[in-house]
Amino acid sequence: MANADCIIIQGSNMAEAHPVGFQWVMEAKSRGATIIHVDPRFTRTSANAHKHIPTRAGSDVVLLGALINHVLSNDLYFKDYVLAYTNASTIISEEFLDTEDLEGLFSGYDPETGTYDPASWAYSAPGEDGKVADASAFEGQEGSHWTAGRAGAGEAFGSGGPPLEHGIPARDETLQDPRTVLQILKRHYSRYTPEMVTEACGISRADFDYLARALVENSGRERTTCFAYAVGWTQHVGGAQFIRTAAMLQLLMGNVGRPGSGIMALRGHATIQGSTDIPTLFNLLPGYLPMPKAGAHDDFQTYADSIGRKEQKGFWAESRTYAVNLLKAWWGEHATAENDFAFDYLPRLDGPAGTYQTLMRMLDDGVDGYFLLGQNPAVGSANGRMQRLGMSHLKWMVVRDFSMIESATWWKEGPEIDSGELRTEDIGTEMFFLPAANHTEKAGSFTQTQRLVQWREKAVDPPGDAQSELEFLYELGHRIREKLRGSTDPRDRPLLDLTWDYPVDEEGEVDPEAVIAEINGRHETGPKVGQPLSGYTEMADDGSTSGGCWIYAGVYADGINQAARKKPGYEQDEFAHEWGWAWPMNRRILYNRASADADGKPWSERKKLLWWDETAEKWAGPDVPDFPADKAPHDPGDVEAGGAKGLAGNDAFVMQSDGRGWLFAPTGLVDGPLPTHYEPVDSSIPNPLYPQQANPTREFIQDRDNLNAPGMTGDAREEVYPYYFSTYRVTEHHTAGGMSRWLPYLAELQPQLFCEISPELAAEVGIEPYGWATIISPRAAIEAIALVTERMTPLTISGRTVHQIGLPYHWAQGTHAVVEGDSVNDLIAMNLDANTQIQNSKVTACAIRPGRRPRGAARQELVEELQRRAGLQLDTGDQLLTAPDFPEGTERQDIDLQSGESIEETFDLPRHESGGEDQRTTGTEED
Amino acid sequence: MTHSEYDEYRPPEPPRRRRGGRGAGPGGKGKRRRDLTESGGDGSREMAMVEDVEFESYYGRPVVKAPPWETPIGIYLFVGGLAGASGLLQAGAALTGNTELRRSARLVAIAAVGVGTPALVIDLGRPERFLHMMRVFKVSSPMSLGTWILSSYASGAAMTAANEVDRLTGERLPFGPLRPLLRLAEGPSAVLQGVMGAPLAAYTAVLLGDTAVPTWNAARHGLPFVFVSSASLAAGGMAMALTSQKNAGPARLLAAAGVIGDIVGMHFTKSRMHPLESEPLEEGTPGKLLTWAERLAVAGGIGTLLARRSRTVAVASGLALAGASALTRFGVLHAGHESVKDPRRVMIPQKDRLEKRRAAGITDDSITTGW
Amino acid sequence: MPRFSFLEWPVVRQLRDGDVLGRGTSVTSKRTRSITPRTAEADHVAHSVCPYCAVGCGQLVYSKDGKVTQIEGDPASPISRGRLCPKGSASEQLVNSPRRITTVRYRRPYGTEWEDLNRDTAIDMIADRFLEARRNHWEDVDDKGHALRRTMGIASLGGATIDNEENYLAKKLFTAAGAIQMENQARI
Amino acid sequence: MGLLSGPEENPAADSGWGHDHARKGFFTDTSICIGCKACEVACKEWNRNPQDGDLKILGSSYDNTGSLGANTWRHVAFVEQKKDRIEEARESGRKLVSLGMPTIGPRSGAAAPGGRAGEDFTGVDTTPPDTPEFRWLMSSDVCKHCTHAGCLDVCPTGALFRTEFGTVVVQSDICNGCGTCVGGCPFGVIERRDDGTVSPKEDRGRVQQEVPNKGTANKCTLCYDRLVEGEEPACAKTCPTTSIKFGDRSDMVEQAHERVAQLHAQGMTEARLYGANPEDGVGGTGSVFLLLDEPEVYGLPPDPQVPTADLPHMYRTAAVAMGGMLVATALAFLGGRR
Repeated sequence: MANADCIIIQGSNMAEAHPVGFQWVMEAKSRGATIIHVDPRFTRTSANAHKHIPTRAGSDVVLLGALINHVLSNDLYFKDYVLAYTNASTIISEEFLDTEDLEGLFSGYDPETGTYDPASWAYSAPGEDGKVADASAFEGQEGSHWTAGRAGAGEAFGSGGPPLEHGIPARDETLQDPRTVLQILKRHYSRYTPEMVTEACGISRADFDYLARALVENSGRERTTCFAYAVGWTQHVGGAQFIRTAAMLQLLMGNVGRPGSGIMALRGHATIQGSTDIPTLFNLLPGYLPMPKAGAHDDFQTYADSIGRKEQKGFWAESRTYAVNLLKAWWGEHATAENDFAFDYLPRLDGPAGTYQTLMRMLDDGVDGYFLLGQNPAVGSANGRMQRLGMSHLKWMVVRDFSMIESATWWKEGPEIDSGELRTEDIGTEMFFLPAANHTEKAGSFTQTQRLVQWREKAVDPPGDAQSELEFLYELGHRIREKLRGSTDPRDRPLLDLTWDYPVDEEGEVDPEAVIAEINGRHETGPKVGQPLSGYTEMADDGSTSGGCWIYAGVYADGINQAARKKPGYEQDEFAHEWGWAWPMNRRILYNRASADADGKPWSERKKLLWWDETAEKWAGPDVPDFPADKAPHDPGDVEAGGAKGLAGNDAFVMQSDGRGWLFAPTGLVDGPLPTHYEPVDSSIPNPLYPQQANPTREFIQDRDNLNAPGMTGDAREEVYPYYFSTYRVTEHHTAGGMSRWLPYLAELQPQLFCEISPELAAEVGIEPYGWATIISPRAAIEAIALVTERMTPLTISGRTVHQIGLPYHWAQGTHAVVEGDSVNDLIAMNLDANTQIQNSKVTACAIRPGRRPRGAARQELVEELQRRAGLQLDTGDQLLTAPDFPEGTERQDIDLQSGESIEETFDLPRHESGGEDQRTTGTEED
Repeated sequence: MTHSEYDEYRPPEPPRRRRGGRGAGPGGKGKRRRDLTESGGDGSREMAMVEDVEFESYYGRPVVKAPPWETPIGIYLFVGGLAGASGLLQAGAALTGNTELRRSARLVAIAAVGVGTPALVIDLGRPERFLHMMRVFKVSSPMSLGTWILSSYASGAAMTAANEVDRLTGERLPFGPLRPLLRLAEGPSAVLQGVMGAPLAAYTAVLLGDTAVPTWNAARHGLPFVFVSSASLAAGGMAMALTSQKNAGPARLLAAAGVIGDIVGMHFTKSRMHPLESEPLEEGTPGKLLTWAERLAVAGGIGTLLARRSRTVAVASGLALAGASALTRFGVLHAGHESVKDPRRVMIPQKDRLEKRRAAGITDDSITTGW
Repeated sequence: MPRFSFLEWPVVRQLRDGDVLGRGTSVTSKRTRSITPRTAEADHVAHSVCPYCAVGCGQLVYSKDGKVTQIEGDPASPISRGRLCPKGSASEQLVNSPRRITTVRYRRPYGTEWEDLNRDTAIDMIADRFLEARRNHWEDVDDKGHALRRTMGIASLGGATIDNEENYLAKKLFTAAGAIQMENQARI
Repeated sequence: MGLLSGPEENPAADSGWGHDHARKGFFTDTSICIGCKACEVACKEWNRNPQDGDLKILGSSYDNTGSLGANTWRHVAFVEQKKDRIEEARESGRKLVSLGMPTIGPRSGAAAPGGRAGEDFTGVDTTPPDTPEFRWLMSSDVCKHCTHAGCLDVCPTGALFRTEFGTVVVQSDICNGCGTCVGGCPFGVIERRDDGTVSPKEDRGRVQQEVPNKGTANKCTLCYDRLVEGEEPACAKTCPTTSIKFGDRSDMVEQAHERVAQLHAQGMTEARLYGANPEDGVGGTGSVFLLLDEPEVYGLPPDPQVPTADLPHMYRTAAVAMGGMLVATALAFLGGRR
């Protein structure tokens, strides 16, 4: 980042959330880079930027789309780069219809299920004018149960998206064909004008021009611009598309794969990257292999082909190999070619099983036991009240943490005990609190946000009963296997056949190096038997090698823990390849082939990174090439061979099946191939761009305790929830507070929950500076100290004043931490992004009033009083389709938006029905 | 909370002398009054209740801190002065052969030292370390000098008082063979006590003046006069009260001189101060204390003129004078504490003097520089 | 109390040292003269990584007699160059906090208080309950007859704060047991 | 001879250390402070200082520790300002520049101030930037480690001393808590540590942190116990953006002059230095600051004078007063005999 000439920070408060990472921004600034912060609030990041541009939360696609429109319509994009490395020239099927044609929807929408069939978004095949490139590419998805189930589709297909049959679709290098991606883009974003930005985001023309000028002037051969985002983009319905818009813009400007370029995702937990690479996520297996789906992936080959076919371009072609190695690592000698490497041992999904679906199942008494491994959902998850109520339905719960977090004490001192909704004596949940070892008390690796795996040495032994997860999980697995020993039940085979013999030291602690060695993989047979793999290219698909996570292959190359390398940074170049190990293959900049032009020459001397060395016939440069090292720039690629061999010399985006950066995503996203602006779910502002108000594929969990504000469907005369709040974190605390509210040195720095409001809003509702304010959403009411500050700016959106409220979410009610406060996430509804299953916590409608909230039962009564006034129904805000002239959805046109008609049947999600209310011991009383 | 109790006594804020043109601080600074009595731990970090300020400060918070000197130090300031002037009185009496006055002065002195020294120790954060005061002899530290002054004075006072008490009790104290030595030391001890008397009375003024506490620091030009006068009137008053009219003449005169010096000195002191610095001496609790100190001093002073005739009047005016001295000390002490609470009292006089120097062409001595 | 030595009396040293004003060398105490940093007294220094956010700043963990005495930034880290944010700087408190719980706590169903429990027993009880929950909510096939081979009776949340190796074992064990409901902060 | 005021090149030399040691100091560049407060925490961690205050929002933007004190030795100030105030700051800074450099120049010989202004700034856009609508100043304050330290000079026990690094440090094993130093400091830095400032919620059975050095005066030691082994102070080491720099004081002052010249060249005339002038009321500070507004905005005194500077004069006044007292006594006896 220090190499960037312009850094646009949007959807992130980097200086506050990642102060040490921000040093690189400050360094770039001191080297002359322009820093721009686009955010609803003026934060510590804004304070150090050249310019802060206040915007409306949730309107990011309008702004970024307008920038795309600006660079396209004024020919300001990096044409050589775009032609060489993106799919701009690719021709799309003539069956494709854009939002321009369909009032804000794309072709393929099924109003019954609220989902898209992406078949019409496909590439055109060469010669076959206007026909879908290869219909069979979508076999196994089209119309399948799985597609309808819409589970975490974005990540279900790994990082390359689902496969395309061939890497060479029809193209028009002149970019003139109206069906080329570039022309589609031009049309799609033609409505995204600077005027529209003013209208929808509240950003003035002057500010937009400043931003556009900074971006354009700092892109191209000589200069690069970098984007940084964080949960300010992901935690939206449609959040994945926010990021894609920025990615597309960066591709158009040639800012991917080059020094000081790219989109920097700033993540909030020590190894949140690692925990997706080696996922504790329902829909993924290690290395972004999807969990198999019932019906769709009943045999191994179908499963492997659905990820990447042998014949396709790029590294996903070897997906079967990666899966074989994983299965070998897990089931060792029991995984053989004959039994498809024990593929059948894997459980199958039939729909999303994320934390919010699990919660609804808990409330239905469908879950017995719950493990919390260093997470505090009673505070950190949306709709905290439902989270705690869900816990009261469990038979048992295991909390592993350092201190008595609120998810461990909810049965004794949670807000529901206060309000009388729950009584400790009536709660049957058996609680185990197991003290955890912390980061100094165990060795192991974290993967940080730039994919760098870093090993930690152990400093001391854990105190008392505290132990590492490694030791606990190993011990648990060991005992479970002991208890099942001799079982003949086939369902117990996967447990009994599991490789679970890790070396243990005299204190019962598992050697973590043995685990990372298994993740790295080794030769199982052959002359190198027992030797660690040096990289994933060494993996075989015949069972002669094993490896727990293919992208991590090489981390234990030569039997050396590469992640533990600690050669000081000041003794190395800026890539510091000998500090830790980055996946894949210790590469520090992904897609770095794009740092050179089509001929393999650097775009400029200033931004040199990788180049083709004619004499050595190799790619040279300070970073490890993210490309076959000896493939010449003009190599056409062996299309028939597929895989890495299939890549052409300029297919810089080696994970994509056409080798190109995707401006248009023919597959992989469930809510459209091009990012489109939709209003937040409970926004009462009409979508200024399309009749379609909100994202038509969003997921909503319908429950009496998860009501939505009416948004556009409400009574315009009395807006009960007229303001919008965003949640966020501050430097002084960490997430739900489990690692910060207990520490006096951090607690004293931000001792109380506060809300940030503009002086205008304070005057409007009568809140005193540093006095108390009560914030009420359709789910909960909380109190906070009001920081009345000019840092919050009221915006004029579509002719009306929009007030935004800032709420950090680190506090919770309890008596064990040093400081306490109400839990902000109690306010938030579970509305999920269909691509990622991440909830929206950045825009929520609310009311605010001066003074403290009521105590005891009166607290919930206040919430319900506002619900009544707003006339909330179970399905309020649940209306997916609002485009009146959507041709395929005519049968839904005449739905009365106020009627509250349930469209529950359009979902096949496991959901908590309203009728289940009275079965719960703890349900909210209906009046 | 300490500061709300001060607040109760605080009179409505008078109109401020404002620096024109200074815009009010934006976003929660300066002008706004905040009721944050809950916050703040110890006295010095509390939120000052600064109303209607039109100058820049950091949320109206104090800029300098006052030493944590509470009631025991107030007592010490009083009895230290009393002892100091009594030291001179006993020396004079000894020289002039005024045995009764000598005895009264010595007994007052030893009583004062007996009260003052423990008061000093009690006020330490770590009283068990009071001997650390004797580790060094620092001329730059009035407290260090004062320690040495007090200890020399106290040793002299102890010897002279021991002799007096011994004589008073008819040599019944168990001194045994040491008695001749005691008598032998009486003369030099009286001289020591006399020599240390004036420094003991005066050093506390330097001690207060040598701080960054605005009111004390600004009072440094006159405070020594106030303190020696206050000491004189107190010692004179006490001696006058304890001595028969015929022998109390010098005490009465000293007291009367003290009263004049005290009143003149205080007015002189204030005249050299910035109005914002002298305000605490006139307003609020310290202002009240000082007003009453002056009234008592005047009453006591008039009393001394009549005290030759009546022992009752002598005793009453003696007590009034002692009371005046005590009130003066507490008044000055608290005025200092009061003056640090409001950052204006630090900032504005400093800005004024900086401006004045700049206007006079001295531009090279500012802590803030543009280069 | 150290015995009083006249020559070491600072008043005398003021004259001996030429530090007449008693400002420097003459007034130092024995403790001051022998002061050393805590980090120099550590018997072990571990190279570690900050446990808070995903920037991955390097930390040096100093310990003495099996207790962490200081945690500082690791200047060798090319990521952080020795710097830490307030949370990273406070991580010694995370280790040594008196509020940290270091024994197993157990609350029986309908109980009103925490109780003590032996760790071994606790893990055994959890293993029993794991198997029971797995059985209770086992699903062999879906309604169309496709194999599911899974249990919905057990869920797990968390992973972004624990090690890669630990995530790996968790995913491995849960998947083998058929427990699919795993999530972590990546989606929160 | 130890001076009580005026320029002084090496205060350590005056304190028996000789001339072998370079004076150490901080340069806190508030123009790159991100207000993360890592310095506050790192300082407390290293020094084991107790938590401060009573865990309530203080009503000063994001600042909830309030000020420097016995327990908080680094304190980050937060100031929110609107356009009119920014323009005033820019104007007052411009005036400062126009006041010009002292005719004599600093006698310390540390840095040739302004000499850096002649540096090559070609390629740097020197047009004054538009005044932003709003700004949020952050600044980490610390003990100034004055050339003429009031706290040190008034200390009666020798607990406060000048180190070989020219810094001012309290020896907590010596201090008896007399509190004189508290009043001696013109910046309100040093403070006596009470018991009352810690953990107000103990009534709820919370675990108390142990409070070291109760009842003694406390302030920044510039990590004397780290400096002796060549380590840098905890705050400077942790500072993510190098807003806090540590080094030889002469280098710090030089960097400060360079930086302010650089900012002026960018049109940011609001930038100014605090404590870099050896002619000021404390003889220059060991901790030099670059500020973006007048010092009082940050809670710093605009014209601090070390009280001991005037001590000789005060002694003279006291001598006159004592003389008067002697004369009065003598006259009283003369008159009283009549």
